[in-house]
Amino acid sequence: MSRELSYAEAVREALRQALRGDDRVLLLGEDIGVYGGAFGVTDGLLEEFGPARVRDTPISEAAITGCAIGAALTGLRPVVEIQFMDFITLAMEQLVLQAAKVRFMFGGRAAVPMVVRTPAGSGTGAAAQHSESLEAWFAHVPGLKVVAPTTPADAKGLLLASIADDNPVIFVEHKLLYRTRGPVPEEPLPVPLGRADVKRAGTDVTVVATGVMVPRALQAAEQLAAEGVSVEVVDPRTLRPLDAETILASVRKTGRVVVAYEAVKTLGIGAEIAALIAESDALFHLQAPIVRLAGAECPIPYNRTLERAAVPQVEDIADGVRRVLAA
Amino acid sequence: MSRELSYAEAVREALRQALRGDDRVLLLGEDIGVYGGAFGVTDGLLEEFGPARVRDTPISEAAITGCAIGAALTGLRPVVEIQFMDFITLAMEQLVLQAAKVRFMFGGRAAVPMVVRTPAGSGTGAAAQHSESLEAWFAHVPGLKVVAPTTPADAKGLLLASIADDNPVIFVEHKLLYRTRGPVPEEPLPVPLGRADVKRAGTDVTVVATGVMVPRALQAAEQLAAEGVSVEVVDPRTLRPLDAETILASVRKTGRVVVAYEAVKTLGIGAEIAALIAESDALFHLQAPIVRLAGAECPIPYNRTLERAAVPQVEDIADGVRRVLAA
Amino acid sequence: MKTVASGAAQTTAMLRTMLLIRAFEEKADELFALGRVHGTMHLSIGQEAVPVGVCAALRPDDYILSTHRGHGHCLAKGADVRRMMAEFLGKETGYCRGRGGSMHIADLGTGNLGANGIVGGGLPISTGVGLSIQLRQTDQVCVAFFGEGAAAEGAFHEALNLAAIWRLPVVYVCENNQYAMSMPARQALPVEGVAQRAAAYAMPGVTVDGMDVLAVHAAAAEAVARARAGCGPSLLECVTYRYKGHSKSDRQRYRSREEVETWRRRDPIAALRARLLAEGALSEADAAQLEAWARAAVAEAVRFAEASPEPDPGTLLDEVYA
Amino acid sequence: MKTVASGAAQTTAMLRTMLLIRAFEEKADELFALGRVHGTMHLSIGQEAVPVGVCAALRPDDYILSTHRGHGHCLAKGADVRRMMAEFLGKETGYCRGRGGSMHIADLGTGNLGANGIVGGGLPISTGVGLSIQLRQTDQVCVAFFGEGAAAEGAFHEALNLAAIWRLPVVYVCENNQYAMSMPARQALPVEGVAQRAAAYAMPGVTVDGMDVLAVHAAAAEAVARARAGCGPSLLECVTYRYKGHSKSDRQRYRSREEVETWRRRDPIAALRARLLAEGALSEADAAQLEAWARAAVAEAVRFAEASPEPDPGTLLDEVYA
Ligand SMILES: Cc1ncc(C[n+]2csc(CCOP(=O)(O)OP(=O)(O)O)c2C)c(N)n1
Ligand SMILES: Cc1ncc(C[n+]2csc(CCOP(=O)(O)OP(=O)(O)O)c2C)c(N)n1
Ligand SMILES: [Mg+2]
Ligand SMILES: [Mg+2]
Repeated sequence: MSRELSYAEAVREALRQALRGDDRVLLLGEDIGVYGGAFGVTDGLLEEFGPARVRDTPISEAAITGCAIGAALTGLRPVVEIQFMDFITLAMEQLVLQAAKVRFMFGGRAAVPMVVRTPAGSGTGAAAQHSESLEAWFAHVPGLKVVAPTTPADAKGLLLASIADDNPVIFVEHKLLYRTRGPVPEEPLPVPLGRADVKRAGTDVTVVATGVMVPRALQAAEQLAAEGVSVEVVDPRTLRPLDAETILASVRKTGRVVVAYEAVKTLGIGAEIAALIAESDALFHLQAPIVRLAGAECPIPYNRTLERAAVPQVEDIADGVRRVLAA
Repeated sequence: MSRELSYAEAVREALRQALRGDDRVLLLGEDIGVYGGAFGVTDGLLEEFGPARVRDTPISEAAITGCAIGAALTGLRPVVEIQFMDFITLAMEQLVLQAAKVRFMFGGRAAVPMVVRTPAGSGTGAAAQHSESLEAWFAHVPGLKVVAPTTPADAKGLLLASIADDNPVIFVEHKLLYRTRGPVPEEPLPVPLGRADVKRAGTDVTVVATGVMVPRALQAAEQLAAEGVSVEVVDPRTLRPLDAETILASVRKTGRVVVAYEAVKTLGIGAEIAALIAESDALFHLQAPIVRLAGAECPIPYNRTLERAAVPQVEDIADGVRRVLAA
Repeated sequence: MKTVASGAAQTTAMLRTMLLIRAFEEKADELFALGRVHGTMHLSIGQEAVPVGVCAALRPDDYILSTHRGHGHCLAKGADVRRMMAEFLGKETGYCRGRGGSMHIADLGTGNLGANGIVGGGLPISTGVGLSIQLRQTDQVCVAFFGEGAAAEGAFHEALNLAAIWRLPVVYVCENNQYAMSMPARQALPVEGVAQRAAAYAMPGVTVDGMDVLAVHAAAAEAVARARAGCGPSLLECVTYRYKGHSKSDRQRYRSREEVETWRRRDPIAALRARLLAEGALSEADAAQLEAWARAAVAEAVRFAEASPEPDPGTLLDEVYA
Repeated sequence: MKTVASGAAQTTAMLRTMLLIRAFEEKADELFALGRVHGTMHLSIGQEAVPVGVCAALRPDDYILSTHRGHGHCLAKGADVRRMMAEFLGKETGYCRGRGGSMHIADLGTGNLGANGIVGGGLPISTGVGLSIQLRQTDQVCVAFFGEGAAAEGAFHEALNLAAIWRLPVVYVCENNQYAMSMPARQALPVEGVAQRAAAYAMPGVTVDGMDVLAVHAAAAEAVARARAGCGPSLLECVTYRYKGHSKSDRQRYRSREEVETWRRRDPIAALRARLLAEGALSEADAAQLEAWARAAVAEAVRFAEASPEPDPGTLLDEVYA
């Protein structure tokens, strides 16, 4: 049974079902209790599950993360909320040197089943320290998984899968998607990690898009359809491990690729996607150089016009597709 | 006038000349004083410049970095040593959200002239928390520059240029290179940032290599020369900004590319290099898919055999070149 | 607490600055409600005595590091309200050319090294400023403002520890407004107040009524004098309260209306006004004039800002590198 | 300090474990000198009383988090010396299948959640273990070992603060061996000792002679009992000394030979041995037998490790994900 939920509601439903279904699950984060989280995602969970399992923490990102590691190592399945992805910079040591490596360093004799949820992205006028898109850093780290849902259904299903996963998962939510709505199954059905989703099938150009670029790419595809261009939109959904096969299959079919992501272009996730194509046989199917559309090489500015100019918009994606077709 | 120095001595000479030449320069770091630094790089500097300018700090990577930012904002030119690159994970917030962004956020009205020197890489049996190669993270961050010298001469000249630069620079030294020797000019001559260096000219294959992969690529090139293969070895030297032109020119010439780096393959610096090629006209010069040789998708293991297996060796590079030639 | 060395003129100047901050933030609130601001902001209404009392103890060449709730610090250190408003509205004439906004206003000219979007983010930097002062052998002082919520961050600990062992001229001023977003201080702190932590750094820790600008000023003056004399850092905790929500999206479910009302009755501006009237240092007319001046200055700032150009998107990449 | 509740048998067991640790590390040192180890290591020779005294106060199902200088913690918590040595030599039969080495030995079976290459890195994790114990409502206890150098890290502050406000069953044990690599504690700490910081977290802070295993044990037993009873965390500082360099490359220019000699004269093993002899709890022959046993156990561990296979490079990626 499916009904319409917002992306934020879908995340909340996944958390609620996980908390109901498994005593080992607990939430940790700043202002996730009575405040309901900076973006309202955990609203109501304190009331249902109490302050022990929906635990408001002081402002200590490193220690909160460490708490999750310690809890995960000793039988629990913690879910941390880092209020803005920017603040995850304070927890890099715990996430990357501890959570990601413990299992390997201990010869496979430990597991760290934890999830770090965090809202990313610009577009809210919050400027350079509240608009980060840092997923590429984590996708560079063996031992971590990185998930970035773009629809309410994926948000719910991928979060359930992340909580059920025995590895540390960075779960990147996008602020601008929280209010978008879509059908979501009522049941707690996980969406498997590591599988891309073709969000729109097409034949002329492949647009591989992540995060908020997925709805933008879909809008651009709609516009381009009117121009007679058939765009395939591929949403990797999981950024580590990347589902290279789905991407490469699409590229082999269309021979033209646009990669759209919000993070800074240099070494953002699209760099890896372009590299995967360039080192595969799909290279020989390319009829034009790959076009990467991504964040400008600057911090996110405050002013609304500058902020818009700093990341790809629908029209930029449409132009990118036209460009890759013209080449 | 030039004489042979080790890479460590070349770094030290740059520090000494900078300290002598500019009162605003100071060094901060753990055990950089009487101990001379974990790798001996700052040996003797305390004696010459005293404890105020060669300042031993407690174990506080975030605050040391913050100290450098505060000092840089108010007229000094601090050089921080982070004892192992792994520990820079503790300073990400200060480096990425503060140092890199302050200038932009303040509308260009401030500058943060500071350098963070840090030894990277595996090969010493120091295992997963003392062997990181995290340069790609920083190359993803606008506002930072990232430099990774591979010869004693470059180490000295690039460090002088980094200290003279008005931006925050992450200066990545490689542990295995510290004892390598080469000619170094006596004078304090900067090597400009942002320019790649063709370390060996060739016509059949381009190997773009960074860090310790540069000497390994040169060794492989030597072996391959005996087989009649002419390898061009390009060392970007600065990873942000990347000198795309020098790389692309080489690719246009050879039509075959191997990218060799030590960091984890996914989203390591070679991802960006491959992407740059794939989005340029050089794509049409490619006669074979790009080959990326890089760190395995795992933390660095302790055992020596495993450790060797986790990163490309000379023979892997030679094989990679043969592979790209055979394709 | 009496008017100490301050003198009536200085005290009146403090009232003036507090009124200006209040007027600025009430206008900011209004503009926000009108949908004329894209972004977020954090109002310090109710807390004005802290920045004003502290900055009155500073010289123009002294430094401050501010927080996300930084409008008061900025004005108290001497910023031009017009360029602040322009920044708030994202204009090219703003302090940061519209790149920074409310959370990043900096005015290097008056020694304000910037607001900060990261809780505790300015603390290590302030220690570095102290180090720089010590190395440059000037007798400047640096003040680092932070909220009590920031005292849970590792940065707090590292920064104070380094300042202590190196005896740096930094005054750490905690604005304990009882809450970090929704987290009550009594729940986040195992000790009574942040000043209790000063002993861990062997530095003086003083708690002062943050609703009393003169008390704040006296305590700050002492800490600043210590720092200037080379006697090292201090921790000054000012107990205060924010009247408004944490930011615009706050439903304030973590506190009661009564609690807010109780604190409002101790309003720092009303208290100082009443006192100056009682001491005869100010007439009702003087007071009304100051209030009008503040409102007019802010109205003029809005006009200035609104008449100012937007930044040109073509300049987006201009300020990334020096 | 008398032999308290410990009883002669337990005290003799402590001596035995201290001898085993000493023998293990002396052998490690020797193997290193022979070039048979690829990597680095940190010896705790001189500090054995701390892990042994503390772990004697723990139950098998209690947890510890260890440090880079962790051989002692591991053996004191009950690890098998053969699998430790195998790990030290990078063998497949080692605790971490040769992936971890000296700096990452963990033995989940005895509750040792691992050594740590990051100074202070285990502290936030230990707080999480405490949280887990509290939520699972067992009466386990977690001990987090750390060096005095780690007390400068933000992680120290955040971890202790959370444990304090949540009253978690964690005992933070500081091994103050006077130096962090080359940095003297007196230069890195503005206060006399790390225990002085306990007050900032409203937890008991106790300083004890870390060369006296019985004193360590008594203090640890009290802190552990508190934690087990639900009375929250404690900070226990054990004043000790490392005889050897920080790691293999240390020229020890930061301290004098005389200083080392002075401390060596207070050797914790010699002291306990002498005491047991004096009390008549042990004869010279018993003592010699214990020493021989320790050396033999280590020799057997080396044989075991050397006979063990190397890890297969084909399995490199096997343990990255669960
Ligand atoms: C590192 C970090 N964590 C979390 C936040 C989100 N946040 C912004 S202000 C705030 C509360 C800060 O409380 P306090 O330090 O007491 O300052 P106040 O807001 O009360 O002035 C939080 C949690 C942030 N900006 N930075
Ligand atoms: C975060 C971090 N910074 C620096 C180091 C390098 N390092 C390893 S041990 C050490 C000294 C630690 O001193 P202390 O905590 O007192 O422990 P001890 O070595 O004396 O046992 C340093 C600086 C590290 N491993 N991790
Ligand atoms: Mg507060
Ligand atoms: Mg120590």
